[in-house]
Amino acid sequence: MRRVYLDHSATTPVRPEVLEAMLPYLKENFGNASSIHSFGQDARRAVEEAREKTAQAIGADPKEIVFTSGGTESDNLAIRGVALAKEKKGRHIITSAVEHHAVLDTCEQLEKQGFTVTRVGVDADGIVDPAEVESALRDDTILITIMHANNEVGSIQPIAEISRLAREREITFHVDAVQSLGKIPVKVDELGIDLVSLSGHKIYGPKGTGALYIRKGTKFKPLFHGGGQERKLRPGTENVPGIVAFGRAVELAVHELPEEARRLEVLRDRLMDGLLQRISELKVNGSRIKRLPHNVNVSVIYVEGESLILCLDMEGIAVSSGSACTSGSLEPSHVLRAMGIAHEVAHGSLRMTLGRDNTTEDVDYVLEKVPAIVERLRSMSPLYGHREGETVVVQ
Amino acid sequence: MRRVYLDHSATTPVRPEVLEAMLPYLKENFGNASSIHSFGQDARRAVEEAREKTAQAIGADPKEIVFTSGGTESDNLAIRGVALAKEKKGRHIITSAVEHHAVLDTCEQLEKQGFTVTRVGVDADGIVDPAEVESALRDDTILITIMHANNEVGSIQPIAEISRLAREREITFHVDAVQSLGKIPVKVDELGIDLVSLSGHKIYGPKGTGALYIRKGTKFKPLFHGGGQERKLRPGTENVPGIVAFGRAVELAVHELPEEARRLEVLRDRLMDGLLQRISELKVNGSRIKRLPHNVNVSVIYVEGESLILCLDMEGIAVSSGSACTSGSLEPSHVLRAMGIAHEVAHGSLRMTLGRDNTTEDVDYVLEKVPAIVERLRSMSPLYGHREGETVVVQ
Amino acid sequence: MYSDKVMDHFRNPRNVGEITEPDGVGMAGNPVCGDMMELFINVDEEERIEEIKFRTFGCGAAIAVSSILTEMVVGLKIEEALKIDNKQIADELGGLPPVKMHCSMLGREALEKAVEDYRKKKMATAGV
Amino acid sequence: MYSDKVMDHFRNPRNVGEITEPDGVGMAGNPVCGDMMELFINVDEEERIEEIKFRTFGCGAAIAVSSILTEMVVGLKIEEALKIDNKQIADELGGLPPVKMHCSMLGREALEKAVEDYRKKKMATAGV
Ligand SMILES: Cc1ncc(COP(=O)(O)O)c(C=O)c1O
Ligand SMILES: Cc1ncc(COP(=O)(O)O)c(C=O)c1O
Repeated sequence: MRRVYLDHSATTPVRPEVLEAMLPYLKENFGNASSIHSFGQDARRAVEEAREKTAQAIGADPKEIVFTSGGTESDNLAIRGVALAKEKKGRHIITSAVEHHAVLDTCEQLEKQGFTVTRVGVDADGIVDPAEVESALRDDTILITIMHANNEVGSIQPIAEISRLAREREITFHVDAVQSLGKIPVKVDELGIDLVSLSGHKIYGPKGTGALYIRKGTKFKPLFHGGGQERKLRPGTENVPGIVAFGRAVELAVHELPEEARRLEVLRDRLMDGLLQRISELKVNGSRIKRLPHNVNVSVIYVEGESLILCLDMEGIAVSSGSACTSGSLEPSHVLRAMGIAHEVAHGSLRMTLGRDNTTEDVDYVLEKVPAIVERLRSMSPLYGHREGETVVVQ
Repeated sequence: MRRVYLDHSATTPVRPEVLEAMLPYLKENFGNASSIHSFGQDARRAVEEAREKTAQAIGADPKEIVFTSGGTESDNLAIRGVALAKEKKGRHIITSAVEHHAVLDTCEQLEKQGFTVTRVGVDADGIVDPAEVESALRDDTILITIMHANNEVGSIQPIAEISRLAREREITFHVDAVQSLGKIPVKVDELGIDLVSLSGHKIYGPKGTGALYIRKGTKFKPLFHGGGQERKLRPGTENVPGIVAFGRAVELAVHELPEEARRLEVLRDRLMDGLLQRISELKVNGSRIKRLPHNVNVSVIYVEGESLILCLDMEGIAVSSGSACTSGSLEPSHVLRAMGIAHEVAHGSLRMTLGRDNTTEDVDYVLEKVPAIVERLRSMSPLYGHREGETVVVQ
Repeated sequence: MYSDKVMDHFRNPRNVGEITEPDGVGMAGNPVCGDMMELFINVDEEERIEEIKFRTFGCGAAIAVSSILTEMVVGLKIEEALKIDNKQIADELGGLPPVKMHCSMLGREALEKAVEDYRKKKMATAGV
Repeated sequence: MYSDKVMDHFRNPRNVGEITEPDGVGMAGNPVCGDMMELFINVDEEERIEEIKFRTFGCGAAIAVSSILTEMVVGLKIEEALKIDNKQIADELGGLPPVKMHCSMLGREALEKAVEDYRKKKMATAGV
């Protein structure tokens, strides 16, 4: 059976060049980067090279890069790190309603510790209005944390505009760029941001790797304590193979971005338009313009997302959904809800995120398979009109 | 040139079986363990299998295992997790003076937040006296955190005895078993402990992997917030290849322990005795009996550790030292100092930690090379008696 | 995630569809919550469930629960059928993930509603 | 960690040893702190450093600093030699890791002490 992986926003395989770069550090070059002997010094050099590559990819200085165990840690480290360092100045944080849970839940935790959090909403396309951020500003606002691009609907936020608001008031600005890295340019000075979360496994690097950019001069407190690694900002024996792999993955992703983004956009539009042509009562979620080049998100009315995923999986097609049933909760995706999408429509959402290995043939295979699956599930659905004039209106 | 790696307490290479186990999860089985499709379900199965292996190796239930990014995170997670969950009951913590910095610095951080920390001392062999722990107990003691075996001098602590004290008073007992795992048995019920920190890269698993055992019923708060992974105790996309590798590494380490420990002990004693025979004014650091099977730690009087490391490195021999100069601080190892070893002797300490790949030939090669190096450095040292009757006494 | 049995019933659900003039129809759940089931029954003189059909909007578990329920109750007397509880349904499926246990309730509830509907209709007929 | 130049001087330290009857001896650092240097100098009539030897207990940087210092000052007049500061020593070695900069002070201090000792001895001799 053909297998078509369309869940690159969930995770990606490690690409061969990255695997090749990391393997020696799992095997013969296995030293601890803090050791003085040559095994250690080889490891140290590799770590610092990866730091340079990472810095260069986002237009930063190597000293501003801290390696972490992934996007979740980077988000936690960034938000708690700034909040706890600046709490004497103020305890107000601004974020958005469509952040990843690593950001939302960290903010919620800070709320329990006495911080105040304002969550600005988004429009129907999932995009934050900078004016809303502006009106949320307070004298005691110390931190704004808004994602660069959304993981579910791929909407791209107006970071540079929000940054201007933060700059004028010396508010620290953190951006979760886990989904945007390698898809659209992430340059810290152009965006005007102070902290950036990055994750390896979304860009063909290994899981359990990531980084946090911290602009020089940013007030900051670490989350871990221990050996002095990462200039005490993130102690723990350096994951040398992971760091090397991460550095290589970032380098490749950013280097190939212009060409690959264009290629993905073509596939994305072929997929999205193809679905719209073939399936009635299909709703596109998110902006068609301010959108990541690899993200397709649609709601299949009258059908529930998890059963769609399972049916597609039987045909070798891997996708995801913002349906509540994929997470075991009763509430569907907070992102779709924040966009004002009705529960019953959100339950039928289908996210397809394209990647390096996907081809036009893959897209056409999906377009061939999806309609019959939708038809079958709809025929089983009590919501879909089986007797004339009886369609239950769910929108 | 022959290369003899004798720094296995710093880190180890990934062994072939472990690499083989993890590779598929970097390549074709790359799914996100939280995804519903078969890529995801394959990953989920692999993670749960690794959890079972880990649990079995330490006599725990799989539900009691949380995967982390390494020993440092496990220590931070354990200590902060318990302290913050139990702070209403009390704010007193007992630890020892010879813990790893991941424990010491986390305790210090808690001190800054209003906790009180008692650091019990050790005897000349580096061993904690349970009676001292007992007298440190207070009504508001909520946590005891003592390492199973020391990373520098290999001394093994009387965990089971300390556990009895903790049990009687319902005090949570955390044990850092990063160095003991795979070297001596680590069984949670036999030791009577509530939390155990483990790290992958000390047992031929990859860096950036580890686990925390949390006994069922232990009051606990997480360090990260985000997606619900690891039952919310440690969110973040699971490092599937890392977890698989960790599980396999633990399984192998514990399975091979009895035989390998015996083999290492023989090498260790050959190395230690051989050094004592060949080098005058050499001091063994740590107990010769309650000692990890792979640890040799000696002080070469009149010589500084870092230069010893560099000279040995030129002969292909990788070792470490508790000298201040290896860490860039002025104070030598807090462990050696806590054992009452004079600064000038601590500066000359040399740690050699044996591993799977070391052979009798390796030991003999080291025994052949070390004396001349020591002689050369001593001849350069102003502390060593060059003119008759002028030896500076440093002990 | 799901047992083989769940996947089998999800892949090949038994008794999908509707009965044109059923003795009873029951509806449980609602689209806002993400699952909804419609159950049709025909009952013979001895109050034995002769024929049963369902339509379900919902996740894999919801569909599998619907399917197995129809198999479990067909041929049973109504009273016996109503004795089947959520746990039995889940067990019959080889277990359900904890977060999906609520789906097993859906089937039970739809069956109760269908029986209720049947009794109401019968009373109405009897009344004629 | 260390530059090639540091490693070269560590591997092959120049002017190791002692001068049996030196014009001046200086000692800096102490074993408790982990580094200690003993410097011997012979000075000619023009106060030029004719011969210089050292013994050092310490890390790689301490030994390399000792070695390069002897090379830097040999042939210099005492006054010129004393003008060399820590930074110049570190630079001459192709840089030192930040945590090791203190080692470069060690050399300076030992040299000062040796010159002091030489002057004291000279005064004593002159006094005779
Ligand atoms: C926007 C965003 N932020 C953070 C994360 C968390 O990153 P990681 O999976 O590396 O923990 C993810 C992915 O899960 C994400 O999509
Ligand atoms: C006793 C002990 N605890 C904790 C750690 C930290 O573990 P990791 O290196 O995995 O962060 C180490 C090793 O560095 C150790 O030896």
